[in-house]
Amino acid sequence: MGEKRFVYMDHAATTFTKPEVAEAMMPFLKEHFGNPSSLYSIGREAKEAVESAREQLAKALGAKPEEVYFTSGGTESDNWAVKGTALARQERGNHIITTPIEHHAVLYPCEYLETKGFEVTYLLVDRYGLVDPADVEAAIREDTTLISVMYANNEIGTLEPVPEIGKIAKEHGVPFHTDAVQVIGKIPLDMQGKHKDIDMLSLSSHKFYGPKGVGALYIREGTEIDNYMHGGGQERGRRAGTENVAGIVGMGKAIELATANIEAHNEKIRKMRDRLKDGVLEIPHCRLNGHPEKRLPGNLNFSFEYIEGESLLLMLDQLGVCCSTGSACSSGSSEPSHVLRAIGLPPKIAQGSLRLTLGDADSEEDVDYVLEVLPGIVEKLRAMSPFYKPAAGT
Amino acid sequence: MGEKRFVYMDHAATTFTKPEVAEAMMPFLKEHFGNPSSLYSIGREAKEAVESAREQLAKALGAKPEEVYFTSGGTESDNWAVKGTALARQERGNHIITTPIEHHAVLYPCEYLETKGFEVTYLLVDRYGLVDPADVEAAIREDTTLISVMYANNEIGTLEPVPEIGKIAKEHGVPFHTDAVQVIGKIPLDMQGKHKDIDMLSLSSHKFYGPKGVGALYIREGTEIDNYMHGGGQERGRRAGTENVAGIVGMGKAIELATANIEAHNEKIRKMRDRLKDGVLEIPHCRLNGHPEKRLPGNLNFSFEYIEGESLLLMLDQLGVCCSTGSACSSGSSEPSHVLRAIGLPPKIAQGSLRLTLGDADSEEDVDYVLEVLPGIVEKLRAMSPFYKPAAGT
Amino acid sequence: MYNKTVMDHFMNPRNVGEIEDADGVGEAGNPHGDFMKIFLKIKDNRIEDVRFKTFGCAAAIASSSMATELIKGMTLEEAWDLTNEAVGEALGGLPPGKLECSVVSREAIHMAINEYRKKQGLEPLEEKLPNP
Amino acid sequence: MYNKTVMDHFMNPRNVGEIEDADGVGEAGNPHGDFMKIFLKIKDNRIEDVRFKTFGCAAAIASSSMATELIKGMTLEEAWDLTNEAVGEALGGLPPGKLECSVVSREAIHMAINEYRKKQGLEPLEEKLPNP
Ligand SMILES: Cc1ncc(COP(=O)(O)O)c(C=O)c1O
Ligand SMILES: Cc1ncc(COP(=O)(O)O)c(C=O)c1O
Repeated sequence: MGEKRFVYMDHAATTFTKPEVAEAMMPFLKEHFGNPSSLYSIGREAKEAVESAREQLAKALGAKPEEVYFTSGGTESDNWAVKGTALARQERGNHIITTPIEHHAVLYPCEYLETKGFEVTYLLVDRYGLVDPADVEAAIREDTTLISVMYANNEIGTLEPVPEIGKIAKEHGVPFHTDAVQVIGKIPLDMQGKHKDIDMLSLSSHKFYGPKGVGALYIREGTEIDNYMHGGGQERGRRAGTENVAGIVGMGKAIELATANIEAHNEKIRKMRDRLKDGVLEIPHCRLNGHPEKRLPGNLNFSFEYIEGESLLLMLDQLGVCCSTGSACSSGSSEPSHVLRAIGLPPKIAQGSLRLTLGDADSEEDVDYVLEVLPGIVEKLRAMSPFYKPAAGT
Repeated sequence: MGEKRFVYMDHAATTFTKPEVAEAMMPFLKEHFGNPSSLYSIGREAKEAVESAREQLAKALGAKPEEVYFTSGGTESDNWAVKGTALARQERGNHIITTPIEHHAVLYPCEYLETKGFEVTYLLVDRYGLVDPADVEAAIREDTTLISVMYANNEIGTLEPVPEIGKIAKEHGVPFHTDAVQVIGKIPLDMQGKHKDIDMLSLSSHKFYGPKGVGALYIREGTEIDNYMHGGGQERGRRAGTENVAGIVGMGKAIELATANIEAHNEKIRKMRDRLKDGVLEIPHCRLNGHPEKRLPGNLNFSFEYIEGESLLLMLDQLGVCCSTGSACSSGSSEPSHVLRAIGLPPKIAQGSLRLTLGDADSEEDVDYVLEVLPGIVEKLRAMSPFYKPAAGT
Repeated sequence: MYNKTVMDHFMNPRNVGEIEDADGVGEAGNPHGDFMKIFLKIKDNRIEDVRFKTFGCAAAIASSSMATELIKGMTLEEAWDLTNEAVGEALGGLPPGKLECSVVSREAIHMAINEYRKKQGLEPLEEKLPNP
Repeated sequence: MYNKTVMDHFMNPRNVGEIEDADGVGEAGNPHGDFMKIFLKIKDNRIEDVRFKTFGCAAAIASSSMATELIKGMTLEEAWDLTNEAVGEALGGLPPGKLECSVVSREAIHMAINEYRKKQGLEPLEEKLPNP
């Protein structure tokens, strides 16, 4: 085994902040401290910085700047989209359609609404986590006021047929939200073109090399939605609260960088990812979760039979490899994740899951290193496992 | 007139970030980019940083760390407190008591709840903006589920009798929230002692020399409140969303610095403030708004007859002085502010209001400079005003 | 927010003051609180001189200044036809929502012109209805 | 999250393995998914040797390792009385919510002891009810 390295393969949990992004933020943590609502010079400067970040986001989304609203992250964007729409349209109905593999930032607002008298349909997904657009159509009722289906799953990386679902939603006049937190910089978005049927789209800066604690909700002009954060007149009266100026500026820079050259970037990541995948799959009793092709370029999610994910993760950590088991948010608990359960993995196998998500922190040497250390760790844990019976002759 | 200076007298709108604060944040914008929910090394580091910031806040508030929840700012804290409590206690009643001089981050959630069937009593305030605790008591009904009264008003600086109101709320078993956004570092807080009757307290980092876009809500153990941001398990399952680690660390450092030596600091600010006040009041047809004594140490709010606030502000800006008219959030509009209307200022006089809020950016020389330039600007604007008739002989 | 021309006309407004023996005087206010008073010196149906006083925000003051500059030398009919938009354009544009702050200038000019015409025994000019 | 001792017992667990001719064998699982199998070699009512296999999180593996270390050399009665808390303490503490991951060790030890006693024709020992 070679030298111990630091290998970061958890880009779906969070990403490092690119140096250009941190650089762009600095002035707004220091001398340019004005409140964008203030009329004097340093206030106007801050306001202009916020507005040019809005243009950067709009450009990256193929949207109008007036359709971009800054929030405190993906979670707020999802909460706003789901609860804001449901509550604004309460008089038309109280039925929401979503999937069982959404991030908790969509699922739990739905569950909360259920306690307040709303009804939620959770669509079935296939064993790859795919939603069938025909199921969406079949689930639409007279009183359906919102459809929310994520663009790409954060655990298994499966890409949903979002443009198709949007088309159906539009035909039935139901507002459509998609959680696109995982796809920025991986799928080119065009809200005026291919994605013209998406009414709301959530994103989060720290998933594309921007700072944590800032995100945005795209809201198409004319969408019926209640405000969620009530107060001052910021964001044209739609999202109150003094702007996280430095964070917003950082996110603007980050999205510009992340969307500059999506295809070439994906190609590079996918190449590393596929080599890693092939190498890992040589380990016996190991399977890939999620769709074989329709998946995010950097995502790998494996199940290793006979061992438990947290142990695997911690042993890898001891060797300098950062990765996760299930979604980052729930990795403190060894309950099998709701996503792995929804695709029908038996609990025992779901528990031995390992997510490796590649990104800009990774190199081919990192792939080599993981391929070097992972088989030994799996073997070591299996040797301790009461369930594992090595094949005869080994 | 001397050299043009840069004079910042708008500390109630926002404050500069102290160098030690920006310094403390840097590592978390750079190498320490882990997600606090992640189990591996750099995740645990981030988690520890968040937890030590929580301890810094708890110490500053005289609270337990478990009672401190991080949010995206004062606005979110206020929204959570007001809507979270009202919705959690809906079965007991739907009556809320507040004041007409709250920040919009409290007022607009109340108005939103009114559209959803809640009833809100807005207490009267006197001409200084003071709430009478007896009025609070008289307004409490069987179905009152929340009392929210701010600790200090952001426009006129008036300090409310919050401990007394808390006592009444406690006696009647009604949860009590206070918006303390303006008082951190100016009034020592002790949630186990003098402030033991406050159930929820909002604060915002950028008002005490921390970064923008991060704040906290203190929630006393046992307080009945719905979650507001639903999703991942962060903040012990009470406030979802990947933590703004750098922002939280900055806020921790900022509150530590801001509360280290409150009395001496207030003394220094108050001395500058009083000299400025006396000097400005020598300008004819000028009055001080807010309470003569019960006010924040750095706050001054004047009305200049015959002239309009935005013009005054912009002329001061041209000479390098940053200040505001009414609340920063509404200064784009020359509508008289809701606070100045609530204390009974006639619209014409309310329109000529100027808020100067002193803080750590200011020196005695800055006071000299404002006293040097302000009278001339007032005179210049009055000379253009069709309402102004100079006294005979001038 | 405001461009350089606006800031120049705000900081150094032209034609501020009163004319004791004005031929036409007008005033107008809008619900925002802006208020303008205008004084015209008229000779041969032309505006020979003009002064104003305005209470209001920077946009109101700058528009007053620019409007008075523009009408100086105009015939009364030309001055009557001056629109807010023309004043806004001459100022290089006003921020969204601030164009209405220039309404007072137009109204005050109209009132001053008609006050003058009345004194001359002429019919008052009539407000053109905006195009439907 | 985990302290050094826990990490040491997790990364280098003591007594991993099986004993072919064990005198007592026990196994236990908890709903979390942890599962432990334990093998005892017993002589003169004392645990002479012990081996285990565990499926589970780091806390479960470290507790298995520590529990087997602790019971080695104990009488069966002493081993029976070993509590999770004692294992947790010996590990220098487990994070909140993780103490329950050590429950399987206790249950597997109990089962192995009673399996041995049964083979010896002895009455099984009984679980003490927790103090009310
Ligand atoms: C798909 C998805 N949605 C929402 C979120 C929540 O975003 P944030 O952490 O910025 O609140 C995440 C990340 O944790 C995510 O992966
Ligand atoms: C009294 C008061 N409450 C709430 C807020 C809102 O805080 P934030 O700007 O952090 O959302 C402010 C500041 O604007 C304030 O002064």
